[in-house]
Amino acid sequence: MALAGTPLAPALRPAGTAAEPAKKTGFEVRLANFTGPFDLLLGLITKHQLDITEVALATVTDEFIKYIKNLQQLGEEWALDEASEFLVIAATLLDLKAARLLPAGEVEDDEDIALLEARDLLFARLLQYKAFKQVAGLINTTLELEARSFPRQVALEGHFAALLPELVWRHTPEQFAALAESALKPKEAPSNEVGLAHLHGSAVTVKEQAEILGRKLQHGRPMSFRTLIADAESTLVVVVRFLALLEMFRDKAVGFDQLQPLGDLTVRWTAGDDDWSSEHLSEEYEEQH
Amino acid sequence: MSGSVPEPAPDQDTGGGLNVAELPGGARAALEAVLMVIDQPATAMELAAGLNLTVDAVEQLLAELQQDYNGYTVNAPDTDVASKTGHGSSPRGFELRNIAGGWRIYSRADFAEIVGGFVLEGQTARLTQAALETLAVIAYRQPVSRARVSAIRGVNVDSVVRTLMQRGLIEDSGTDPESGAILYRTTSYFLERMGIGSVAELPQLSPHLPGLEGIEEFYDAGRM
Amino acid sequence: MSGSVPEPAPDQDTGGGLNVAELPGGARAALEAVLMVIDQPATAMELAAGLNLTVDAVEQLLAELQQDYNGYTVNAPDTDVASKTGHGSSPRGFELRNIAGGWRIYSRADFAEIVGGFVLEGQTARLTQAALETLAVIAYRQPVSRARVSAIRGVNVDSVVRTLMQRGLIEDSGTDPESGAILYRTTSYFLERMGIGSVAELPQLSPHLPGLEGIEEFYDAGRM
Repeated sequence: MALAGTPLAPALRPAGTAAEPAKKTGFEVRLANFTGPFDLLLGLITKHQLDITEVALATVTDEFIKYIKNLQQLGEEWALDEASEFLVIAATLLDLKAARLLPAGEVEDDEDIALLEARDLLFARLLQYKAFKQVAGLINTTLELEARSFPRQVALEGHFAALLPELVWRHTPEQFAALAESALKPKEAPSNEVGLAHLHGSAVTVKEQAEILGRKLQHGRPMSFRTLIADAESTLVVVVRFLALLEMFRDKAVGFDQLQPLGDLTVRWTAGDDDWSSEHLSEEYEEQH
Repeated sequence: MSGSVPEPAPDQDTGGGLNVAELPGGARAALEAVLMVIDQPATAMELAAGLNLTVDAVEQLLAELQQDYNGYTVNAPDTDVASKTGHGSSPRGFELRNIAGGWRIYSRADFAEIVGGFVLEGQTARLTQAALETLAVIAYRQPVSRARVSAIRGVNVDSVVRTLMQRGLIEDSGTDPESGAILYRTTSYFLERMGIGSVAELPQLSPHLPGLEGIEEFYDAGRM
Repeated sequence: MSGSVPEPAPDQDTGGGLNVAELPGGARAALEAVLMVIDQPATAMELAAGLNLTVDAVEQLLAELQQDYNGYTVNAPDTDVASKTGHGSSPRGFELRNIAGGWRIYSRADFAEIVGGFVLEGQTARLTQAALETLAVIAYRQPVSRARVSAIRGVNVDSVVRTLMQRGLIEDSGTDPESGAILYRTTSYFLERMGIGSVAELPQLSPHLPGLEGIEEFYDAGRM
């Protein structure tokens, strides 16, 4: 399943350069082409020359976090957008993982899952995204080509216009004004209708979930991710806990073990007994929410 | 403009038995005359009603005009390509095209640069990559809600959808009975801009989705 | 389509080395292409400038086209008045007319009856809701470009604006100095139908409705 030919240019990396500046270049290159998280994911997969099934979650998500941070340095607006899109990616990756981690029966859509492995789901989404990207290119070409012929749409010749039946007009100035009122009233902003409740409404924060995870892990044995999210009341909580774990990993508070790709993810506590608190968690991420 | 194209009326009595064949230039010129005043594509049926001719006859005439404008000599068997070479029939500066389900006169694409200078008003700004991709998703998944387009593209598409609406490329098509979300579809203006008769003529999506059979079905089964 | 955002074609001046004679059909077809799509009559001088030809050459071509459309055979081996009749000289359904110094293609007068019937068929004496709302926006925000009205209404208003123009309810009022877009205002016929003496007599709207300032921002933000 080659994902070659993704639209993202590979990082421009002169041989022998230190990794840090090279990476920056890569992200800047991507920024110019960036249109969505799937775009980025495709890019990362290309960069690692990996089959998607082999991509270790930790590696990819780690790169996402780095990517977000870079964006934050570039400008707040981008960073805000990207941060919320990050949730989409995290959810997609989680889909992949969850289907493997959770025994059949606990999954909502177990029939579907049985039919199609989670990796196929992610594949499907990526391929679909890629297909639409390609088709968009075709549409663009067609539109540009077609824009070269101009339709004849001239005003009706005067003598024909004169034949038109006299207009029936029943509006009083007041009725007309009412019409103008409603036409001029700002339309319900479309974004209102989508609703951001899933992002802001139920105030699930990384910090809060990190604390819960900390309590579960701090003095006990390693636990599987499955166990850690067993009491999660919604997908959002699962996603945020996943994000919290990544943050905690960056803080060197936890470590991950995954014996095989797509295998069980075991989380163990690596910080000292008492010298960790969720307060340390990267502030910039919290500020986004 | 809805106004200028008549509904096909079988009992249409244009000119009360007026015989177009008797006018100078005959039925063909009469058809041309009508094509000069329409400001949106007209179907063969509408034209036939207006001209008091059969649809078959109109279709025949349309095909003849189309060839004529392209530089073919009508009724010359198998003239291959219009050209200045042999038959003294170079293409006209305009062409007759059948798109978005109807017939209409267009300036020939060869002259785009020149014509563009005269009809700036009709020119459109380019679509951004984001707008194009969103348009593509809507075109292939219509009717579709914004949330679903967002899910496919992985980004919020609200402002892009608004712009596509303003450009007349997409429109509301009611609400989803289950979710209550507004559904969107492409417009006939979109078809016109694409130079096609219906969305069925869009390039197949499947060749661009290599490898996984049944993705569509699975996807449509409603994961997102 | 938002007319105010033309994408200037590269080499728009057409003086940039573009040689119309090299295009298929040559200068004559190029002239035809322009004549077929312009809405306002154009003078020979305007046409010459756009085509990068001398006024004399354009006038010569105009005369040829006029004869050609009228069914005369033009003095060339290149005659493309194709027709079934063999001698290639029946008149076309359209004609090229010079009115007050400007040239435009019209439907041929012989077919006025047929064309008139076609135009009238399906015409309603009533404005659609979309047309009414667009008219209301123009009345209260005039002079205003189509792009702005589009932005306010959230849909493409091109064809509705054409209908309103055709109905004599609105008219051109020059171009926006910044964008170059055509601005529209209501006509005195509109006032007549409303039974008022001037637009100042239209009932006041609530003060909190957005004026054009806010709309502009919205429009610019949504522009692709």
